[in-house]
Amino acid sequence: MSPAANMAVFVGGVRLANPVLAASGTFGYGREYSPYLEPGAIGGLVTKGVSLEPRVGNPPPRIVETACGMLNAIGLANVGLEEFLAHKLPWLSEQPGAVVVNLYGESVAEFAELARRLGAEPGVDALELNVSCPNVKEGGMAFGCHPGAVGEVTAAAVAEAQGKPVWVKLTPNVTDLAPMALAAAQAGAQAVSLINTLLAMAIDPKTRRPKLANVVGGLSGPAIKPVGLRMVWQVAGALKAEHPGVDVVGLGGIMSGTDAAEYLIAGAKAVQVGTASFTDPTAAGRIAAELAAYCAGQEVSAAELAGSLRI
Amino acid sequence: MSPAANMAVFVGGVRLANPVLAASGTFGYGREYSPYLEPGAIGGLVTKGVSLEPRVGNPPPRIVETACGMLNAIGLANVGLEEFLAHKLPWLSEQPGAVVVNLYGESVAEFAELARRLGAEPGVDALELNVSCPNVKEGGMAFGCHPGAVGEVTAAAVAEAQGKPVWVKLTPNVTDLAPMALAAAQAGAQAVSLINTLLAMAIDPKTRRPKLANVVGGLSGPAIKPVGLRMVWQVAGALKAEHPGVDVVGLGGIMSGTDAAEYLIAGAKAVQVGTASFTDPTAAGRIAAELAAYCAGQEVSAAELAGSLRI
Amino acid sequence: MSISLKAKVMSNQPVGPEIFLLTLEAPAIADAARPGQFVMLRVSPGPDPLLARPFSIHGVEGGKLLILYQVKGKGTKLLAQARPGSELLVWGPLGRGFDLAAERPALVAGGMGIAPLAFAAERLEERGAAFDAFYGLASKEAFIAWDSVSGDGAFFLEDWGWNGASEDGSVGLHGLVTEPLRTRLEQDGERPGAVLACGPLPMLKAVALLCAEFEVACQTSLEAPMACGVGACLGCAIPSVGGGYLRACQEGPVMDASLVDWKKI
Amino acid sequence: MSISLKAKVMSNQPVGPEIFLLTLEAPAIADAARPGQFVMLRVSPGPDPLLARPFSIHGVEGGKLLILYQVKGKGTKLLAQARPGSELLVWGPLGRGFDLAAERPALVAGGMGIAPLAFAAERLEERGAAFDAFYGLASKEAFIAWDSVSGDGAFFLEDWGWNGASEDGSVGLHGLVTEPLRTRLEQDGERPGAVLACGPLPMLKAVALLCAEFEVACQTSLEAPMACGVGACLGCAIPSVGGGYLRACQEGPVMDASLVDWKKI
Ligand SMILES: Cc1cc2nc3c(=O)[nH]c(=O)nc-3n(C[C@H](O)[C@H](O)[C@H](O)COP(=O)(O)OP(=O)(O)OC[C@H]3O[C@@H](n4cnc5c(N)ncnc54)[C@H](O)[C@@H]3O)c2cc1C
Ligand SMILES: Cc1cc2nc3c(=O)[nH]c(=O)nc-3n(C[C@H](O)[C@H](O)[C@H](O)COP(=O)(O)OP(=O)(O)OC[C@H]3O[C@@H](n4cnc5c(N)ncnc54)[C@H](O)[C@@H]3O)c2cc1C
Ligand SMILES: Cc1cc2nc3c(=O)[nH]c(=O)nc-3n(C[C@H](O)[C@H](O)[C@H](O)COP(=O)(O)O)c2cc1C
Ligand SMILES: Cc1cc2nc3c(=O)[nH]c(=O)nc-3n(C[C@H](O)[C@H](O)[C@H](O)COP(=O)(O)O)c2cc1C
Ligand code: FES
Ligand code: FES
Repeated sequence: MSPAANMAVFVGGVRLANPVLAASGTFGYGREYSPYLEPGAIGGLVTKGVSLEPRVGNPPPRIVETACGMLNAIGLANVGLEEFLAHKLPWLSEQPGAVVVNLYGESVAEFAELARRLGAEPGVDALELNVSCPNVKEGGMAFGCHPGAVGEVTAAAVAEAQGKPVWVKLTPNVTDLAPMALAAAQAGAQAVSLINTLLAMAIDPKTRRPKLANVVGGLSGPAIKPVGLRMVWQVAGALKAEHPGVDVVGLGGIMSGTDAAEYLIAGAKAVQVGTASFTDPTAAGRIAAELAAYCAGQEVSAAELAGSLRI
Repeated sequence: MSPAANMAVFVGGVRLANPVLAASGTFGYGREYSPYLEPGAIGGLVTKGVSLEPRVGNPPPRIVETACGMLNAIGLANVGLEEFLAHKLPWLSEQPGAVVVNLYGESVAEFAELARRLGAEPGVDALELNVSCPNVKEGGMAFGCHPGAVGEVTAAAVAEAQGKPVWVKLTPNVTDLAPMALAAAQAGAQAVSLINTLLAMAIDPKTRRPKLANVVGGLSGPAIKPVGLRMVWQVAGALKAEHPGVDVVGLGGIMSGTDAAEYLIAGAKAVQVGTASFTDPTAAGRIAAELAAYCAGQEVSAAELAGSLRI
Repeated sequence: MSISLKAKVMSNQPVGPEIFLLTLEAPAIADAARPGQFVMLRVSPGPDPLLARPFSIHGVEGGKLLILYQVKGKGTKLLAQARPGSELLVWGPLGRGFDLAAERPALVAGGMGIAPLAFAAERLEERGAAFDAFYGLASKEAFIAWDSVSGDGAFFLEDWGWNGASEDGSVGLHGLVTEPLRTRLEQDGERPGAVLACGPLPMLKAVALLCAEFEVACQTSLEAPMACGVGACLGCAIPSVGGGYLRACQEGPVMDASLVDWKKI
Repeated sequence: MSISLKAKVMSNQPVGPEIFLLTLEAPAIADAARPGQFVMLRVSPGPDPLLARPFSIHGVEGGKLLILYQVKGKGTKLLAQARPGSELLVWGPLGRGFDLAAERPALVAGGMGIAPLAFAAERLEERGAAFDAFYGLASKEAFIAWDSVSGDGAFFLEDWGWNGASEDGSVGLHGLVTEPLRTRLEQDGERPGAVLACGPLPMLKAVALLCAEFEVACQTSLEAPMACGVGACLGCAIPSVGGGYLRACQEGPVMDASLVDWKKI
């Protein structure tokens, strides 16, 4: 057996014991999965998107399975900021591993307010701005499709975050992601996370109705991995040229340690595991272990693996 | 058993015995699949993209399998216009079913020239402009990402096509497809075909190299069906409002008759079967038969099924 | 405490038309299981079908977990092919089960709703608690286990006294299962302390209405499409009376009928 | 004429380390098959893995089609689980096979390259044609069929005279299969009319070089990732000497070595 690889990474202003995070919206507030993971198995987690007020979300059906994937239209249901601070963050803060809070506002002011409140919390390691949710009418993806809007939201959050690192979660539903990433970087983001889900749809041929009450939803899972990899590669290249200090956090369809390795090779500094957790509640921990084994076999550290694609 | 449904459709200026076409690039010039389909089993076919000069295409590897999908980076290899006219079209013209010629130029002038030459051929029922190929440097997708360029190419082809219907094949790799479809319609296209492949990538974790020589390629197959359905639904809605005479031809991941039905329900007037033919050379014919059985069971004609989504 | 493990298939037998009984070696889950709880089961290790399927715990035998399932779509079709000796990923026990503390509860099962309620009956039986049990089916043919049932439909799965009702009268009473339940509720003096129900949505609605009418507490086991099963994805939303939603996998699957907004479901 | 059908699996037996012999009932394909041609085989009906896999035709027996395959990745792993009685979608015969008309050809197989060449040997044998046969392996362990082979490696799969060579010397000559081939080519007067080769790319390159040196016609069977197998997708590009590409499934898989740009492959 090869000697253990150094898996620690410094990404988007945060030190992680290993580059595997659980993705927003797929890991609850962490506690839901605590029976299934050894403490410290993963580098950290990104919370379900938190908004100022609680949100009940979309009517059901909210999820549907597709070929090698699933659609969701949860509608950013969440407990709201106060409940998050009172009952979710305290437990999270006691866990090993980084806590990245995904947050969602309907306006620049709401993003700024969330950043101000969450930036003040010692238990929070970084903020991830969700400017890319395809399942809500206001805000969400609208912000993520224009470099100007991405820059504005990011700048407002960075200004209020009291030095806490700000990451920006980008939508893949655009012609060219690089300008969004560059706008976020320009405005002070320390990392961009990509990809969020692909806007998609499913129809029941028996009833001729949409399978989701929201009609459209977001596609995630192994089906989208090739798209995520391509975008990470493109964005990592663009950032390297213009903002070399700004990192890419890669996600989309990661199911195994080699999937995670591919994202790192493409240029991500860390990865997030989303839908995989639904298919196996131990997935995030297993993937971190598999990635460590892969790195040991390749005799590289996680940091060396990042961006090591040979063309 | 329910009585047979009327499967004939009039789509994009072409009468089809049934709404199932074979998709460009996945059915060669038709003859490759003739051992596997009864004559007249499908409504017609769309040829591999034809360019003025022959093209050898990209170096191998050109294809790679992904979760419920595949990537291709063929690079629009084709025999070129002269060879097509001399040796491919004559056989095709003798077959039952419509012949739609997919064509690809590196400039507006090339598209126009191709439209002029092919428009003059009695054996050609319609032209499909490929403004969406992700695997070539010049032209291709570049044209498909800007409504102005889509309109310009379309107008030039329509002007030269001598009344032959012009369809425009759109790329899904854009923030919003509706403006492209509207631009095509405005410029005289009689149908838009969507979707082409999603720009994507695969990496070999063992070698840390891209799996495709071209680095990036196009994702097709069941993995992308939810994205295709969403786009067809959105574009059909936009066209209905502004250009009700212009049709949508839907494709992306159709593997079965019910998949085809879902595209029709979403708003397509006809469908194309692509990657499915690789997984079963009889797929296009089988899908047409399954769709007919579905329509009979639902007691609707194919034309009535189109756009019948109930929300 | 819920756990996740690769469970060995001990047996996977047809017990009715498109109905199978699956026995898994999963001691840690079996030991913790309570009636009404469920497990998430991956029917195949590959990426398609992607998601695990939720199944009620039908019973436990030693360290073995019993699952009674009906073939519905591609997941259960694949599951029906699982061979003894193979392994399936399973996690649980999950969710809130039935509260078995009520005085002389009435168990009302419709179709596959028998799966968790047979387990509830077993536990009640074990502790010597009195209860009534009602089991509604479309037809005798719908459940092969009825073949071993006495003429009046009094026996099922061991010896608990299930009162049967079938829509075509082929077994037990002729009619819906809510009819013997109504008769039972109308009996004076000895109202059930609670009604525990699992079955198709129309049946659950009817049972909830009936219980409201007779002011009897009603626990309903609800289904929703699920992705995670552990409360994280928020996919399994059940409309609640206060507005908003409850998670079938966390606040349920067994929910007090008075919490559910039956009109929106 | 190629056809597509659902073929019943007659047997699917291990015959070596991770090597299986699959027998399919596919009379229409078997009747038309020529050595060097291949079939496309779907290893599972679902969408993942999506694409069919190409396999050389290893032989035909009555209406049965023999395929000799090695487990490589997920497709062949699944294939190894196919049970007799199940059905697999298969189409063929496809592509250009070997030209067996040459005077006393030399057959050169490396590893799994034996699959089509054993079929070629059978056909040559049937028509009473003289030929030489060379079979290179990494080691005796690489192919269990060698267990039934005489000490000098002279027998393989029935009674054709294969001259073996192994990289570790555990069977036949010690060395690469190109060494006995060179010896054969150096023999004066009785040059092979053609060399027919199938095996790993480095072997094919060496064989092509050797044939060029001795000015002997060389037919090589090439591999490329394939999607359609019928000439439509243009995925299986093999660089050709004139620039441009040949389709492995259509202009190949057996190609005259002089047409292939070996430097670009
Ligand atoms: C808490 C809970 C406990 C359950 N317990 C059992 C049990 O003990 N025995 C049993 O046979 N079944 C049970 N089910 C239902 C079971 O999960 C579904 O039948 C199964 O997921 C169908 O999978 P499939 O792949 O075969 O069908 P799919 O191909 O996924 O779908 C086939 C059909 O079933 C419907 N369906 C799919 N999933 C669900 C679901 N979760 N709820 C309702 N309808 C669904 C689909 O809409 C579709 O019409 C339970 C469901 C839940 C939520
Ligand atoms: C014309 C032709 C005839 C063939 N005949 C035989 C045969 O008789 N017996 C046999 O065992 N194999 C044969 N092969 C190779 C066989 O097709 C592959 O081994 C098989 O497709 C691997 O599938 P998999 O899903 O197990 O592997 P995958 O998971 O798809 O891949 C596993 C590994 O095999 C490599 N690989 C995959 N497909 C091919 C391919 N087409 N060519 C080369 N490498 C590949 C991949 O790059 C990867 O490294 C033939 C290939 C061709 C093109
Ligand atoms: C059920 C569900 C809920 C999600 N909720 C959020 C969210 O609140 N905020 C966010 O930024 N992304 C959210 N996502 C997107 C995921 O974090 C991730 O970007 C996406 O699913 C792709 O990764 P995957 O293929 O690994 O799942 C959600 C995804 C799913 C499936
Ligand atoms: C190998 C291959 C080659 C293709 N070549 C072309 C082409 O020349 N012109 C074109 O418009 N589309 C081409 N396409 C795109 C398909 O026509 C289709 O739009 C896409 O594959 C999505 O449909 P599917 O999922 O059914 O395959 C090609 C697709 C594949 C897989
Ligand atoms: S199934 Fe995920 S929250 Fe209930
Ligand atoms: S495999 Fe499709 S052209 Fe050869």
